[in-house]
Amino acid sequence: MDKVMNQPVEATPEQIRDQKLYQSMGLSDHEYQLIKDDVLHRLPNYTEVGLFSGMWSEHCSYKNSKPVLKKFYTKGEHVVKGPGEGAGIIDIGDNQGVVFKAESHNHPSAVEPFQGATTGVGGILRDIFSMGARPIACLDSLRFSTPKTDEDRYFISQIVAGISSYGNCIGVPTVGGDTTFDDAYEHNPLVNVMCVGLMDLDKIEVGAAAGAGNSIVYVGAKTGRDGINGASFASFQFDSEHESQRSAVQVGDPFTEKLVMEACLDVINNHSDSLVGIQDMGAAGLVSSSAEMGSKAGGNGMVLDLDLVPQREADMTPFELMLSESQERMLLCVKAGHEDEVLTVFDDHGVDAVVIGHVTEGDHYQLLQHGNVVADVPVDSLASQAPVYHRESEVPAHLKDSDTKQFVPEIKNPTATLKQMLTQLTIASKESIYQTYDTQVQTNTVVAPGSDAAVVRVRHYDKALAMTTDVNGRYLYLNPRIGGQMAVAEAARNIVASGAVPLGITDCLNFGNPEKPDQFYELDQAVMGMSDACEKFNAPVISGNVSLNNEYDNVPIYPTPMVGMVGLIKGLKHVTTQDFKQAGDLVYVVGRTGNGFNGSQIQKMQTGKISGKLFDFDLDYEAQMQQLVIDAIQNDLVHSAHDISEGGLITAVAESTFGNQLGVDLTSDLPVDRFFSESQSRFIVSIASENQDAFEKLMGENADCLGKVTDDNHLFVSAADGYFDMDVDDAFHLWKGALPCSLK
Amino acid sequence: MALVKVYVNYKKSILNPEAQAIQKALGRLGYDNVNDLKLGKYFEITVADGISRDDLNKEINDICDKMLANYNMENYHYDITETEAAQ
Amino acid sequence: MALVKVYVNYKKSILNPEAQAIQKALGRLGYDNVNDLKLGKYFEITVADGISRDDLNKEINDICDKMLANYNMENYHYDITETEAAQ
Amino acid sequence: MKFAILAFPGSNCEMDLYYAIQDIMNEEVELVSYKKNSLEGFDAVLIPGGFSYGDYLRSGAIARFSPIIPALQEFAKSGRPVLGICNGFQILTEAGLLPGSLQKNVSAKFICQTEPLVVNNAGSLFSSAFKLAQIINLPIAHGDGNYYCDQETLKRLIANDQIIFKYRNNPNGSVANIAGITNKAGNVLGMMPHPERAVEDILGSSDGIGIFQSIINYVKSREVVAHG
Ligand SMILES: Nc1ncnc2c1ncn2[C@@H]1O[C@H](COP(=O)(O)OP(=O)(O)O)[C@@H](O)[C@H]1O
Ligand SMILES: [Mg+2]
Repeated sequence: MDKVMNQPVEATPEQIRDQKLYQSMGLSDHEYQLIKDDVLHRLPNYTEVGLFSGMWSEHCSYKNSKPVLKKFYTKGEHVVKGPGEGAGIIDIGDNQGVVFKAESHNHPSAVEPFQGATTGVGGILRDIFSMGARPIACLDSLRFSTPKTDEDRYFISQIVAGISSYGNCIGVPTVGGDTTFDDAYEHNPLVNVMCVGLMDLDKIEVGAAAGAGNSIVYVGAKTGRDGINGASFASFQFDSEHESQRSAVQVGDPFTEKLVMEACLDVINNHSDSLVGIQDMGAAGLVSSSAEMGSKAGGNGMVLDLDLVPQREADMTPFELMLSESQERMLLCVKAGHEDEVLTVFDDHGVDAVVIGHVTEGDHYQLLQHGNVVADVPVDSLASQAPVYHRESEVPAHLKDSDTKQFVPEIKNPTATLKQMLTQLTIASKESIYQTYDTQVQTNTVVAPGSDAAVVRVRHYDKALAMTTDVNGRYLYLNPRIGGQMAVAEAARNIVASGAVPLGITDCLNFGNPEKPDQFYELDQAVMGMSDACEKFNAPVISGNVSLNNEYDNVPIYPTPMVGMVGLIKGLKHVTTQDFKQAGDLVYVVGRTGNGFNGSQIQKMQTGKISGKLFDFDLDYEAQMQQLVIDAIQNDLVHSAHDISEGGLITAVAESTFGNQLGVDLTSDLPVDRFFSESQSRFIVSIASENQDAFEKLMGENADCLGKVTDDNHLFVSAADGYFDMDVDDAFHLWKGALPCSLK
Repeated sequence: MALVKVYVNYKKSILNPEAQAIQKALGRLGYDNVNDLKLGKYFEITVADGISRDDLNKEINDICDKMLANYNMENYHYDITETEAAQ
Repeated sequence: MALVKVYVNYKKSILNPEAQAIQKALGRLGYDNVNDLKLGKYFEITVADGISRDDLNKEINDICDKMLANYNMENYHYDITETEAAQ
Repeated sequence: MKFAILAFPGSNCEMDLYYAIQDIMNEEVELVSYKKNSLEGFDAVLIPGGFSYGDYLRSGAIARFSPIIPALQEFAKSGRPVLGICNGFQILTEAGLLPGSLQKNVSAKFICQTEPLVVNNAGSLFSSAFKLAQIINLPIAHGDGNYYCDQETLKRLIANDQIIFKYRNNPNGSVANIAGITNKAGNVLGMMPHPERAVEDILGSSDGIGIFQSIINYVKSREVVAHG
């Protein structure tokens, strides 16, 4: 073989400076100067520029979002670990912690849907088990444009297939998520995945590499040339011209990950005395995991011998080795003298593990290859000393003169409008998606997808965790602050409807370009709104992820901060679902129905767009309604509870009839159009008739009795100026068939 | 009739976990002279007559680009044989 | 070195849903002169030197019978090419 | 009595089975690594679901070369009960312990949902707790659950009453709606549905208990004969 041919020629430090080659790696002139003049006091070589480009990308450094993230409400008496680690931890009693985090894989998925989705799932799982927690559930939050072409349909099916293939194979149930369709996501689909894990609180691990002489151990798959520069790439925006940036994709290998996961949990649980720290290799691969571990420990340096890194391909350069995003890899810091003990565990599990370096005195982060020092930078310069930008903020043009009048739906035939509503893809059943997910493996899934929040019991204890993902980007588009509050409120409503009390949230902040003041405004306001609500519901932010530059040809997506919330149900008997349970039960609406039409599904359905000033929202009132519902559930008064969200009250009623194929006979003095209002803070609740007095006493003025559940499989709802009248079975089939039909 | 045999393989830099697992298993079974194993897809496409060779080439390339191979991760090549009837 | 190309295909009587789905999709895209499409697996196995052709044949048949193909539903065939070095 | 649960690299339902046997059936149970080569001391062997070796190549194709397989074959030959669930079924067919094979579902998609099954033979050691033609609800979760065998084999399966469970609404395209079959001797059952996921009402069904109970009854009745 001709060896010379494979030897890439790297630019010299001078060429990098003179031709500004750092720009193509995503570093700005200012950042390059900072590295040259303030950090190294010399010209960085090619490898070093690569290290900084990876570490100073938005994905790794949060340089644009850090000042915003500081505004999050992160306190709370049960928070064991907040943002900063791989994932956050909340104490749920009995020496147990729930660990959760979400991750976006928008850009990789846009390039290669199947593999983008699989590697997203793989990455978030590693975040969870590297904390010492066993993953017990995944959720996926998807945003697509309405499918129009075969390509669109193929794209969606590949995303779903990717999520299912990874989660199913590794044996973690995918128990929930949310899927909505809007053309705002036409060129920037969102693929966010969340993972929830469970751990013993005395087994917490951290991603730190301390103690000179301790070994750095590389675990898992070999390093190849896949996904190189992915971290800086993930933070680039797409436009038609940048198409060529779409470089090598990574392939997920769930089988290897399963072995790596079991081996790591074995080391953490049974050999913790030998382990100093552990971290997954995610964005910016080896450099990010090692530099972060080094920097976090503080006071030490690190030397890595790249010749020892397991390599899948010949002649890889230091740049490639350090920035490769090959999947299914972990980095450990192991106490000197304990290496063999740990390596044996990995060997038993059939996982490759090798010592590739060690912690040093001083603060040099050094890389060796073929006996030469190929990079030498201060440890902290890569991780904790990345620049931070305070971006400018300006109210977006579309918010400056928005119409304060609420949209008025036009409804001639209420039943027909309801049926049309049920077939809107955002409203329609997502069964055809979640049916391809293993929702039950681990045999703890008490409420599978199809109700408000999923519920996973904690085996051997009388308690369960409820989990959900939510956000309505349309609301945020019309008002990022209030919309941010609503995102958290809706998640909490789903948690409460399932019988749980909110514990905390994780998030994926999917936004546009932070360097544009109007798009930065959306990010900043949304975070403040979310934070208001988190504080109100006592649900601190414990982890999260930022995906910026979701913009195509200068048009950003709707601001879409996905909220992943977890709640605790003390006592399995309180697990509640949205389905009506038996004929004769009384049906109530909890909460006031107002004029909530701007940004609603009916506005979109009838006008093709959303516009105007977002309808009003009162966070205190929301908290009060949620408390009432949780009180009613805990007093054993409730048979079913369903939050009212997109599509309004009538949609929620229809959905509640579907699960057990029951009917309703209801009467209300609201006019027909109000049945589609998306006013927040509302639930549909059904109760046994003998509990009427107790329930009404508890609720006071806040719940209206609408009528009864019936067993005739018919929905009849009489409004002030008309009525809804339909066969539940027919409606059910319309609702269930809409999505598979549009994806065929 | 033409019989088109299309071979689709992963690009060099892309990990093929499946091939890797098979090769490892062969090694465990004692087939240690297997130095390398690649796994790809193999299509046999039978195409009706009445299309020129140039058009056929164009069509096959088209089908491969659009559907049979994923240009992000895969390469393909193909051969065409004329046949009497469908195989 | 020898390069062995192994082709594994479903037996005629076996319906392959994946191949069917692809063929249907091609039809929808207007490629209606595609009469038939089969989808199989394609292995490229590089084998070290120092083994006679007879032994190699035996070994490859062995590997295929045991592992690469499932005799219930699949057929295989292969060709061997001598190569200078690994491809 | 004592159950063995075989665990292969990539198995992912072994703990679910473990809890079902230990916590619900209250019987002794032990995980046995694929690296072992003996099944001595066990009365019944369970092969769990999951994705052994990632289901790469074909489901079950690589696992069947594990060191434990000869011991499993020996165990099966001795007439003691072997139950393969989902991936376990696939491994049993690949290992030649059961006829036929499991192909991709006709939809070409993974399907996870609860399916009604018809008990087609209530006389087997795995189904004696049920009545003939009884409908039971068990979850399925598989991508390759489409059972295939040729006509000859099917005739033999029918003639020997080896088809234990059939789907009522065939979700995956299986020949003759087959959800579970035994070997000719009747002591090796492979089934795609997951009985271990249906052992508590809170999980949606407890119909799976009948299968484990049948095995336990069988083993215990033989113990009585042996010792009595
Ligand atoms: N991508 C998905 N993956 C898994 N479950 C999903 C997905 N999309 C929707 N679901 C499930 O479908 C049900 C309805 O979802 P959604 O309409 O978003 O509910 P809601 O409006 O109450 O938040 C929920 O149980 C949800 O978990
Ligand atoms: Mg809901």
